[in-house]
Amino acid sequence: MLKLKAIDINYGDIQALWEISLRVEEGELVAIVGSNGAGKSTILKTISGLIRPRNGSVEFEGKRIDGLAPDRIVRAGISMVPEGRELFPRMSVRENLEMGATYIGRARAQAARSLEHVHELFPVLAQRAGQLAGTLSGGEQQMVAIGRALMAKPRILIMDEPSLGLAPLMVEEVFRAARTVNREGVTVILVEQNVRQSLKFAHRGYVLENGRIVMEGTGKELSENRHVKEAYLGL
Amino acid sequence: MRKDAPAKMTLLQVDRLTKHFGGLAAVHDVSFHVGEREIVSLIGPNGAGKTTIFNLVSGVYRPNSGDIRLGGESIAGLRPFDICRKGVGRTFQIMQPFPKMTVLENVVTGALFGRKPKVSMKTAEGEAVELCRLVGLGDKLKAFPKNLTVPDQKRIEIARALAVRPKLLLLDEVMSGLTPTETDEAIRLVLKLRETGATILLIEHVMKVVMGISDRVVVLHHGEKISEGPPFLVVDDPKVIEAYLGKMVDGEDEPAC
Amino acid sequence: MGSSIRWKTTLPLAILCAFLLLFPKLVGSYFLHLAVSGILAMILASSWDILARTGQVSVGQAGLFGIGAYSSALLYQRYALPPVLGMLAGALIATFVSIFLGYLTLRLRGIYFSITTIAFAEALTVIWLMTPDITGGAMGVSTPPLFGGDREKAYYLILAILAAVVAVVWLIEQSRLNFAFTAIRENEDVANVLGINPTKYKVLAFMISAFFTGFAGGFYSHYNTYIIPYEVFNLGVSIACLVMPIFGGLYTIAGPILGTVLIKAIEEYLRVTFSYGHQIAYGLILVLVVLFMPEGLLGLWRGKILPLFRSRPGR
Amino acid sequence: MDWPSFFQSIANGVLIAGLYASVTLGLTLVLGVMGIVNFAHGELVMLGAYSTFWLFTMLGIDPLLSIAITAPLLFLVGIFVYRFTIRPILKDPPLNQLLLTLGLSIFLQNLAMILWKTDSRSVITSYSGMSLHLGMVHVGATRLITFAISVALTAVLIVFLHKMRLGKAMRAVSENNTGSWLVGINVQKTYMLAFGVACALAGVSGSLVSTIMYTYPMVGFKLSLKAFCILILGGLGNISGALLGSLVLGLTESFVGTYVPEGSGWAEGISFFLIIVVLIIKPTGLAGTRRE
Amino acid sequence: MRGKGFGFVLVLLVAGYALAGFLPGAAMAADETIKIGAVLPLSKATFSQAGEEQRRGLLMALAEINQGGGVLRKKVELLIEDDTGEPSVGIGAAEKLLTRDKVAALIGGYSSTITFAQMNAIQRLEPVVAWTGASSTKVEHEFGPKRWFFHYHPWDYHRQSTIRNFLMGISPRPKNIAIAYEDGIYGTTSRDYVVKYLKETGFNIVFDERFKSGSSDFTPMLTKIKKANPDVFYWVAYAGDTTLIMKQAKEIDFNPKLFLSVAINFPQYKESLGDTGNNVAGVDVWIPALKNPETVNWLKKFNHAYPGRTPEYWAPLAYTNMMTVVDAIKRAGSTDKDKLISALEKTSYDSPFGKITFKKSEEGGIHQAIDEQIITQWQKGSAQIVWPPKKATSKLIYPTPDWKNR
Repeated sequence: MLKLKAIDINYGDIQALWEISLRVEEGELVAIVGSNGAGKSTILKTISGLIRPRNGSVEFEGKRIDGLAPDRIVRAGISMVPEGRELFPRMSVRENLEMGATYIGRARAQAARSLEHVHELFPVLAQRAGQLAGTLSGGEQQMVAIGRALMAKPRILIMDEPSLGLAPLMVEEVFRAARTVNREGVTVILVEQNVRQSLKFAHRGYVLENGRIVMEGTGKELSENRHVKEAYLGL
Repeated sequence: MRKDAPAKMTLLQVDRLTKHFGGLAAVHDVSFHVGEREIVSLIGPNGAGKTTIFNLVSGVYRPNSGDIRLGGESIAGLRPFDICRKGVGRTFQIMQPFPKMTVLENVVTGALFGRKPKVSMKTAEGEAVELCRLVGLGDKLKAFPKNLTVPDQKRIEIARALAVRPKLLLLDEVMSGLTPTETDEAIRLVLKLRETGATILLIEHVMKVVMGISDRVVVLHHGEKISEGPPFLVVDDPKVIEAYLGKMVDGEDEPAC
Repeated sequence: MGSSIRWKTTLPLAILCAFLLLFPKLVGSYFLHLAVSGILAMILASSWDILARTGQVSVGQAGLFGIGAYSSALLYQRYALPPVLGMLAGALIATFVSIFLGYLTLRLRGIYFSITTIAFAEALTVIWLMTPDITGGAMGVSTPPLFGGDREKAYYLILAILAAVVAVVWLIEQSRLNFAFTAIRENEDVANVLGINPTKYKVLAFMISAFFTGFAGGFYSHYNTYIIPYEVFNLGVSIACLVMPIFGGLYTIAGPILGTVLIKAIEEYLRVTFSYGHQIAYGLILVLVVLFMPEGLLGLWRGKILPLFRSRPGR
Repeated sequence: MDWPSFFQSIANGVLIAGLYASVTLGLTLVLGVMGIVNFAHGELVMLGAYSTFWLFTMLGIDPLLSIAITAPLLFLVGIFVYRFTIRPILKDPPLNQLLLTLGLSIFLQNLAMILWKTDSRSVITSYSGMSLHLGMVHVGATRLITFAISVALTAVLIVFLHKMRLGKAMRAVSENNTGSWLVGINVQKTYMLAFGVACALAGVSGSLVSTIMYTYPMVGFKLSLKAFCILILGGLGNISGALLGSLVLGLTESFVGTYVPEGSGWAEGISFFLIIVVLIIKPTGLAGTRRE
Repeated sequence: MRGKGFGFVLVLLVAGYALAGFLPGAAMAADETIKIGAVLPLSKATFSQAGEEQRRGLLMALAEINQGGGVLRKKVELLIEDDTGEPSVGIGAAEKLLTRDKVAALIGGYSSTITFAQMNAIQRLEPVVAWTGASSTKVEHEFGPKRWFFHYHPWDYHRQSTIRNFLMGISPRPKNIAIAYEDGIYGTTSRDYVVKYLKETGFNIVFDERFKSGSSDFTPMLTKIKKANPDVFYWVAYAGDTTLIMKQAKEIDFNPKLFLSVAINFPQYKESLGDTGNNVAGVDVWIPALKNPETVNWLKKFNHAYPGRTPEYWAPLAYTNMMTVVDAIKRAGSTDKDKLISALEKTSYDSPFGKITFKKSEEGGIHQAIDEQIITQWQKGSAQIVWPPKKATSKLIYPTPDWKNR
């Protein structure tokens, strides 16, 4: 469904990604793990169009999407829950969610139903509907970010470190949501530092080190791999 | 490893430090100390408050409560340039060399202003050249930062921080984004610095580094200190494992949906 | 910051100095007058540039210029203070005002600093017009011609001031101040952590800039013999102060001077050929420089033109 | 207490605030959405005023009706200006933006001087000079219309920003650039349209300027200096703050003009004093936060 | 961080000044013509309208002179320089004309500040200066007594004494006067004299304040004046301010017995104000409605040269300026400085302003051409002269009817 072929990314003169190739099949939940600065977020930003690759291509359902502006990619069906959430702090929760559907033609028609669905997924957002997004707690903001992405009716949902800085209970909630969404048929790509949890949920995973993919396998294989443990705990 | 080294004079003492942004506590009630010529690592997941502590120690932020003492003297709430002159040098997580200055000029800037008594231009330049050699930039004195690689830019940061002749050196993720060879070089550099008498507090994500060079490790999570001690003890602390790897869910059951 | 002076720099410099010193003997009073007003503008441009080195873009230099002009003229009128001493007094008073203004605007960064400086100059105009008993008001202040109208003396005086400005800029470039100014301009927070007290250096730059701007103002009032608030506090003065260095090349010795020479030439040409709205050139230059040559003429010279004459690669 | 002149002063202040608000609206929009203080905004107002004047003089189109032509015209001018001057410097440091827009301002001022000389031009319509007598207060018809239009514009702009898809996109862009891209907003296009809308607003205030004041090449610059003051009073980039700030400035000017000895001379300088005082007390402007 | 641009600067410095100096004037022919130099403000906002009008007058005179064969069997060449409204540019322009172009006489002029600076700078040359503009007495005090300085425009106090004499002649005589003036040099000087004159003659000043030219709103000031309830409201302002003041006076229903201003016969007055502008009186130097034969004759020539244009007084003033200078050259038989000055002193020329001779003026001037001004009033859309009685074309409407009753 989604294919990255030999992607190279440069920041100025510095190369951040080296020949990244990966694929995501329909209905999968794929995790990308790796240490800080390994280049995980960069991959996601490349997929969503926020960064343009220097070499290589991104194909979505057989069509090249690298080089498109991010808004076009969202319309094509790839939504992203960015690191740091990137909400609209002075808009209400409801407005933030609605914004997710406003600019996507096919999602706009179903906005009301999508909103209900998001409220089912995160009941707390229904209670907070009128509150300004900037005043929410971190966990609630993360829910809004996920909800906003879902409002666009994506085929692929990309989540960049959704558990970052959240309290344990919230982390669980976020993962549960990712799982639910995936079961409902949305393909999910997940980048996490919370290695154990994400690999446990993932169908497949990739391990990234210093801008290169060093390992690929099912979630179970990876979570039991010795090298992974070493990389993250220095054991 | 110096786990059994005798207790040394305390250089930096952080006492019940708290910093709020808006309603959020970025750092909450954190205390720790760094002894002279010690290497202490500050670790923890993203957003744990490590860089905030650096900003508090170097005076970029003022603490809401708590105290910071350097060699027994309180420096909490002083302005950054005063703290610098009292002997705290630092690097930045996102490298910030002065873009319109050459490598040498970047380093000279630190030597010129960062200490008391002031040194002459000539002395400053001489020392800066030395420092550039020390960090491995000896042949790139006239280059501009934008034309350098990441490791070299980090070297500028380190040399510039060293140029203020710090008693305490704060290194913020100087190893991240380096290749293994570069990381090894960087580790050698930090150890060399310690030999010259520096005390180092570092923020690091590359565990290999943390384990390899730290005398002690302070672990932060959600702005609070959750563990402290020699590296090999800290990694076995269940709280640390949970913070890093996520909560262990009992058994292999799937979590309730 | 190489400090060795090579003959390549020294020789043209020596020719230039000789040329400037002999200039009054070579030309008539009309050219001498053009030279005097040109040099005056160079002083304003260079002293604006000194302030800009700390990252503060002033659009209110006219305020300091006017204070210098008025202090000097009023001191002459009330206490018969000799003009040259008056200029010095004007410079000192402008410096004093700049300390005050510098501390007040310290927390303002970027564009808000600029807007405040505009407001400062405009507010001064209003104050001046509304307090005629102290300031002479709209009627302005007049003084007898400088040195009894001896233009050569006036020329050498203004040339000496320019030399002083250039010397000060040169000294700044050779000293630790250059590092402090540049560091503050490029990243104030990092500079602060490296032990640089931004307040101190920003105010210092403001003071140096104000001193020479005020001196130029004092010279202007005695040279032109008559000043009114609408003229010396005019926004046009402030804009001229900044267009010239930006055109020539910021943060250099030669840039502001070069910019002034060219703009004055363009202006004089447009004045004779194109009488209405010749200041359109200022606007165009600003827009084009920002869009296409952010380092000004000197940048263009170093980056594009000089390499054409160098066969050897590198350097 | 001399009540008639007291109430007249209030009316005077409120009415002129209408003009100020109309000039400030576009400036606020550009600052809010793009984070740029557009020094050339006043010159766009001036172009609007000249366009109104010429439409009236040559084709006899009523100044208020000509808003329908002037606003779209200035919208196009705005798109043009954006495309060739603003877009290349969107990511530049704020000082480059200052210098560029200041350059544009000087350029347009002098262009107007070359094209139309410095004569002050004014239009007379059937209703100019007409005034309503409300109790003790006389209210000029054109000034009342101007005020009404400004309040209506503010209201329309607020509704536009909160209810319309494009308006919401502008708010979204102003709050979070990346977030906007990720919900499918073309940020570049939104910037362009926001700048265009701001210029159209400048066109409207230009029409108002030409009716209740008069038109000359410097008219926009003088008004834009006041608009900066209002911007700072009302919170930078805050639409309803712009209206509030205008009222504060208008009323202060009016009361100083009427009640302070030599007040007419001080009144025009009040905006400058306010800028200095407010920025020094609170560098982020009175009612709000500054965007970085 | 440092540049090596000295060589570059050197080249450009020399080239720049060479260019600036040699472009204009370098190609001038030698002694084939008689040169006259004029300095006018052509590119400063508030000044240029008068500057342009002067240029029209000068060019008209030039064409007439050269069509008539020039003077002393040579063509007259007129060199016009723009002072851009800046004193230092004005000094440069005057110096250039005198020292490089070697003109026989310096004419034109407008702003008092620039004139003051120019005269100070060039007085060592003792040129022949026949100056139209600069009405500030500061100029008269300093340069009026000079042998080489001839002045055409009435001084400030001429305008204000005209006002006084006019007001004294109205019956019933008004008592309370409100005065508002723009805060520049123009408004301020006018105000100082008028206040002095009116107080001397027993008028009661009920309001006396300055305002900033270009203000966006005059209603606060007018509200205050309305409260003071004057018989006559007199203001000194530029065209734009006057337009706004009248519109807003009507809006707030301010009804003095007379609106009186200065120089209200600018070209856009009628189209800017329409009916609102009726009944406003103003002091002026000259208007086209004057009925003397010279004016009628001159207007014909002006309409021929600039069809469809209504001249302001600067045009005939500059025309007179040029004609009298050429006339003096003709009578002197040479451009020799002393002969020319003596000839100018004996000038007697029939101009649109009446007979021009150079007389002493009150504050030290020895060569003053025009001292008496006229009072005009807009009546039913056209400007009429209402004072002095011997030039009057219509009777003053006083008191002015209320806005409601018009």
